[in-house]
Amino acid sequence: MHFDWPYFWHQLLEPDGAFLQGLWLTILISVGGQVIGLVIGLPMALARRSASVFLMWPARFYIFLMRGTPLLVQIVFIYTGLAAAGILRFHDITAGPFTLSGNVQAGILALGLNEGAYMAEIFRAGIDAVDRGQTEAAKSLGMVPGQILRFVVLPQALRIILLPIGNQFNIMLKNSTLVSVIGVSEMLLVTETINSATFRTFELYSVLALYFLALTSIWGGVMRYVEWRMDRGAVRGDAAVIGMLQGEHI
Amino acid sequence: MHFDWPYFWHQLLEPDGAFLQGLWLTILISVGGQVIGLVIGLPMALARRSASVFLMWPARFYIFLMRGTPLLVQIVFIYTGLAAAGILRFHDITAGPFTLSGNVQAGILALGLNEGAYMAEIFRAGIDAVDRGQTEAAKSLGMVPGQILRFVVLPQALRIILLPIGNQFNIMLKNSTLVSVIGVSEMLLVTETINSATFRTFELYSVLALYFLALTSIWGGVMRYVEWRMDRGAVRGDAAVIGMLQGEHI
Amino acid sequence: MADVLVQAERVEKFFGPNKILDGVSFTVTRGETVVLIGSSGSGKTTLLRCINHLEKIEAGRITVNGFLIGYRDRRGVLIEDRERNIARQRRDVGMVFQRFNLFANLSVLDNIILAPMRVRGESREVATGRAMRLLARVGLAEKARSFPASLSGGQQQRVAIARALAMEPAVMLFDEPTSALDPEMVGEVLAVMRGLAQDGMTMMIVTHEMGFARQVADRIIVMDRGRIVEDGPPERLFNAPAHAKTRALLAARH
Amino acid sequence: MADVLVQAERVEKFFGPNKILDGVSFTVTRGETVVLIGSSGSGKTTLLRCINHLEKIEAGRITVNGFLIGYRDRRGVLIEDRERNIARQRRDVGMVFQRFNLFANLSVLDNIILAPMRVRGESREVATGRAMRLLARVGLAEKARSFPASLSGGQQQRVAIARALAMEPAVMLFDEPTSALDPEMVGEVLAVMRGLAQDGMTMMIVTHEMGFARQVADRIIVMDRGRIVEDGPPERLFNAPAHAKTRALLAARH
Amino acid sequence: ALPPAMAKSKTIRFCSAINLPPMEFMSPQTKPEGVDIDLGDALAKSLGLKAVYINMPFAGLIPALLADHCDAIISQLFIKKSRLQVIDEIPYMVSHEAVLLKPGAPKVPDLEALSGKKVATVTGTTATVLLDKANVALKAAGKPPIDIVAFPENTQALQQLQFGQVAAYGVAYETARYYVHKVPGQFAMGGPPYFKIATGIGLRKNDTALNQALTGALATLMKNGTYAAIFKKWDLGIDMIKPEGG
Ligand SMILES: Nc1ncnc2c1ncn2[C@@H]1O[C@H](COP(=O)(O)OP(=O)(O)OP(=O)(O)O)[C@@H](O)[C@H]1O
Ligand SMILES: Nc1ncnc2c1ncn2[C@@H]1O[C@H](COP(=O)(O)OP(=O)(O)OP(=O)(O)O)[C@@H](O)[C@H]1O
Ligand SMILES: [Mg+2]
Ligand SMILES: [Mg+2]
Repeated sequence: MHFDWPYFWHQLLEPDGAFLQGLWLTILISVGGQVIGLVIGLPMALARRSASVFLMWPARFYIFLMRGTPLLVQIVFIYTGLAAAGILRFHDITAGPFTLSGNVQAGILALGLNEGAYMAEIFRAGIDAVDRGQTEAAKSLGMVPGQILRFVVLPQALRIILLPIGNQFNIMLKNSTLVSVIGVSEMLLVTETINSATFRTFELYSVLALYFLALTSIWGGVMRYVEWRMDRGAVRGDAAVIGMLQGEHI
Repeated sequence: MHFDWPYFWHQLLEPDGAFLQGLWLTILISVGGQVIGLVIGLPMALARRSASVFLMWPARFYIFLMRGTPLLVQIVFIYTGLAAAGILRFHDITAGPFTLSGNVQAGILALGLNEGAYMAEIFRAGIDAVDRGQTEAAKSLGMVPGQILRFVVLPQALRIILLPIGNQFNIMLKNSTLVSVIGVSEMLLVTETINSATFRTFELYSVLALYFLALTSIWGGVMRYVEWRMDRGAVRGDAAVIGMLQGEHI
Repeated sequence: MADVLVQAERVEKFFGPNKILDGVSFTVTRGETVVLIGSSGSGKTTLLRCINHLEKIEAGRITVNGFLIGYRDRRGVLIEDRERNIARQRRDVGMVFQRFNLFANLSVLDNIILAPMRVRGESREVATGRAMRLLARVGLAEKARSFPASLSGGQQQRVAIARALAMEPAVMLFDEPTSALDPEMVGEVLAVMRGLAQDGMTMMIVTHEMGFARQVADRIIVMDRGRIVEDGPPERLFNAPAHAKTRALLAARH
Repeated sequence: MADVLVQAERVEKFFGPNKILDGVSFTVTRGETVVLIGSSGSGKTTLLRCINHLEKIEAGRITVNGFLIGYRDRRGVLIEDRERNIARQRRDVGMVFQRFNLFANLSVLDNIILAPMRVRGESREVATGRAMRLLARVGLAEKARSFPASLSGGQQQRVAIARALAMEPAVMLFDEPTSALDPEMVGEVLAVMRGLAQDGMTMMIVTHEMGFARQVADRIIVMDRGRIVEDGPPERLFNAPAHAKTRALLAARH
Repeated sequence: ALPPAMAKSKTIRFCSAINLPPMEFMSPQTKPEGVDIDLGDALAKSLGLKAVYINMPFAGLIPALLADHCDAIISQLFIKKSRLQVIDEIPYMVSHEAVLLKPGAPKVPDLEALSGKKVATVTGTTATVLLDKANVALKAAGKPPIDIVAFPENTQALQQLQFGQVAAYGVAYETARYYVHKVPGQFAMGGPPYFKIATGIGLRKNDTALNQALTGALATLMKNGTYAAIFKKWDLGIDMIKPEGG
């Protein structure tokens, strides 16, 4: 085997601008998808838990659909299938100097819609895990369901689901490579492009793997720090931590 | 929007031979990957729990690597990267009338190696979840570690991890679409091929999604049945169920 | 009848096929302290929970302050009211739970001011002022900034009482408020409740503390298998119990 | 000395910085029944676990049947033995745990025959024959095909005793065999143990059942904070305890 | 007259599988380049537009065009009956097919000579169709079929040949020739180019305004020499076509 060490080090330590743009796009897509997932996940979880069949069944169906089909299929379906049927077309969005091209939008949307189903299940589990006594105490004080959710249940559920959400984001980082199939130049597609000119496949993919290891490890470190803060908070009833997680003061 | 219903029904109910071959390949690859994952997962879990650093650290590194990088990257790396470096090339294997082509081998191997890391963590959690008292009782009877594992700990761990493994297989079914990038004609690639001739994208991907929903739902049903049997077994100490799960009589 | 605060008429409650409350009727007058006793599973908790509609009832009616709880009367047929209306009715009924149920995500002070601010629309200043007075009353003024997890059981239960009082309810319901406490903390909670009784708060208390019951109760209601089997002043029940169940309960717990 | 079965010499055991066993020495002669008592945390469980090397020891030595347990003597230095050898040594020592620890995946019969078949290489017929005799002896012959989860605690513990006996150990260790049992099941397990004592089985028993201890013990060993503070026949300890700890223990538990 | 949306945005969006040198490929800086790119730029320029290129797998091109993700396809898209049923194509060159082999492998006079071999292609390309057709003939002759492995993109397919994981690669002649020269000693032509076919710019049917604009612009480029200059630059004179009627 011939391993081109100089080339490997060069790519690793002084990557092309294109590769760095790919890295940036990987992060953008992952964060975007995660945000959409979070935004969809909460109402979907509430709908899924709702007593109304008009909310519960659609939510259930959505979750079933997203979890029952491959993400890769969803990505192609959303970008090409929906457009082919004339349902949804993605056009570039330009805001000042910044352009979000159609396929990037579709990629983020597909990752987000998929993530939404997993988030819904996580939110649901988190809400269910909050002691029923908390809801009953709030009810007995005359609070209405929306208030109970906002001030009592969600802040506590959030604490419970913070780590599962963190793990999902780790998966999201890796799944973001799938949007390469619709031509989004994230790290994988950039690597493939460079490879098609240089054919240093082994070296290039090693570098790509290392960048992903770095991303997922950094995120893992963030998670461990949050976990550690939460453990301390749980023991000491740490106001700052709980405030941080709660995100909002009453 | 124009939806070609006759074409949709035709594809759904009387799919081409090529599509059925794709379905068959999807199942073959998923099962193959899962089997390799199981075969790798158990020793890896034992190595990860081992007191010997020569076993523990390599296992830990393997799990870190596989869980820290995208599956899509792993697939290309194994099929193309390893071949480019001259480390491993995949040639067709023929056994009688049956041929397993190189890229199918690579796909199964990549899915299996990836799955192995997840399986290792599941096995590890399962083994850790078996009450320590069981091991101590076995030790006090003079059993050696291998016997304790085989006759006492593993049968109980298996019960615990059966559902997590089932869920992993569901993920595996969906992940199998990723091997389309190395030219394995599973359902997704067959669909893309048909699409490139007929351009009925929406209809074709709808059919593909339905086939995957069917696969994952059938598997979900199997899981629920096993869960139900196990619940019954746990309550009644059902010899048949435990025997079934144990797989082997002492 | 002007001073009838809580009234239950032939209330029936089922869980599945099981009749848990079986034609329960009673009244509580303003300022009265009523203690509920009965063996485990007799329906005491369920009865309290029906009074602020944490449980639905299948027949009969419950009124607080003259208002029907949980239902609207549509030409003689009771239909369940909307969440928003039920929430309004609940403001009049304070409830203290066996397991405290303080909001784990909020400080002691925030626990107390949450409902006054959000439900009654009070300003933070007004709500905090009352909360601090109530905390002083239950002897926990210095714990305003603490979180529930850092308090003892007895302290938590006293905060829970203050939280309920902050809504200025017409009646307070207590469901075994001391039975989840270590013995050394029972006294501090009972002392707070004794103070409330002296101040003329209307209260319904489920408890196994017979000494306390005898001391503070204006009336004791005895339940057995979902029915009220005896209802009278403590002196009579302790000295001349009419029902075998009463005798058994007072003998065992005393 | 030919009939010394278990011998501990100046055994020391640490968990982290804490000395849990502090120079423990004793001997158990063949056929003797020795009861260990001591307050919670005094090291009784730890001592039993050291005897079949479920715990390492940091100093001293333990022999069973004359064989050093868990270690090999290399020119005066003890180094830990290989798993395989330790496993062989453990065959001589039967152990009964507080929480039974029956193999949850195996039927009662399979629980009993597993080790004889796999460790001693007996045929299924031979192992089953002995297992059925032992089950009859503990009064559970008809439960051979049941699974542990379907048995009461007392039944599980009797199966656990049969399982240990099936390896025909030289000595049986019991760590509070009845303290996880409902009171009505304690008797059936003690009866089995009493039978064993009468048949001349060598036993070391940690228990809080003082009546039983007095009845079956040839000797009682009293532990306090990792040390043996008294060691003698029950008559003397019950009637004239030399150590304050013994007095306290026997008074409290009796 | 340009379609109004295009006149407004001043850009024309081309869908392209930018992974088929020398027709279209990414520079290491991931800038598109190649014959089609030069031509696309020139066409856009003569229409007063800016060209942007949307990269995607070859099989996704026509679906993407139909989905209005782009205005036109410029990606060495052969003009074939099946395609003309769903899109229009403006011919601008001819292409040929080729079989790429490892050096030293026996030449292949026709596709049927690949009987029993494993051959890589790119999904949705004409090579796949031709190989399928050859398989029909082989079946009729009772010979073992060609084992076709379709990859989503060119590099994947090419590298499998390079590593010997396939025996041949069915690809456009232009691309084959590029690699034979670009990576000396790694690849060899299986024979002379076969299957000459007109190649066009793909357009949505009934997009007449754009069709006319591009047809006009192409004629201009042919007249003023730009067209010839581009093909000369990439050394593909054999692929040039004559202006209509000229
Ligand atoms: N959510 C429920 N679903 C079904 N049955 C219930 C439920 N809650 C209570 N019950 C049943 O209703 C009966 C009365 O219960 P309740 O809790 O009111 O008794 P209690 O008098 O408060 O007893 P305790 O002194 O044990 O608290 C019991 O038989 C109980 O099992
Ligand atoms: N695995 C362990 N790690 C650290 N400390 C331990 C461990 N096991 C026991 N200890 C400590 O060793 C001491 C002796 O424990 P041991 O269980 O032997 O006491 P015991 O006499 O059996 O008490 P009990 O009557 O409660 O069973 C205790 O202080 C205990 O906390
Ligand atoms: Mg109750
Ligand atoms: Mg102990």
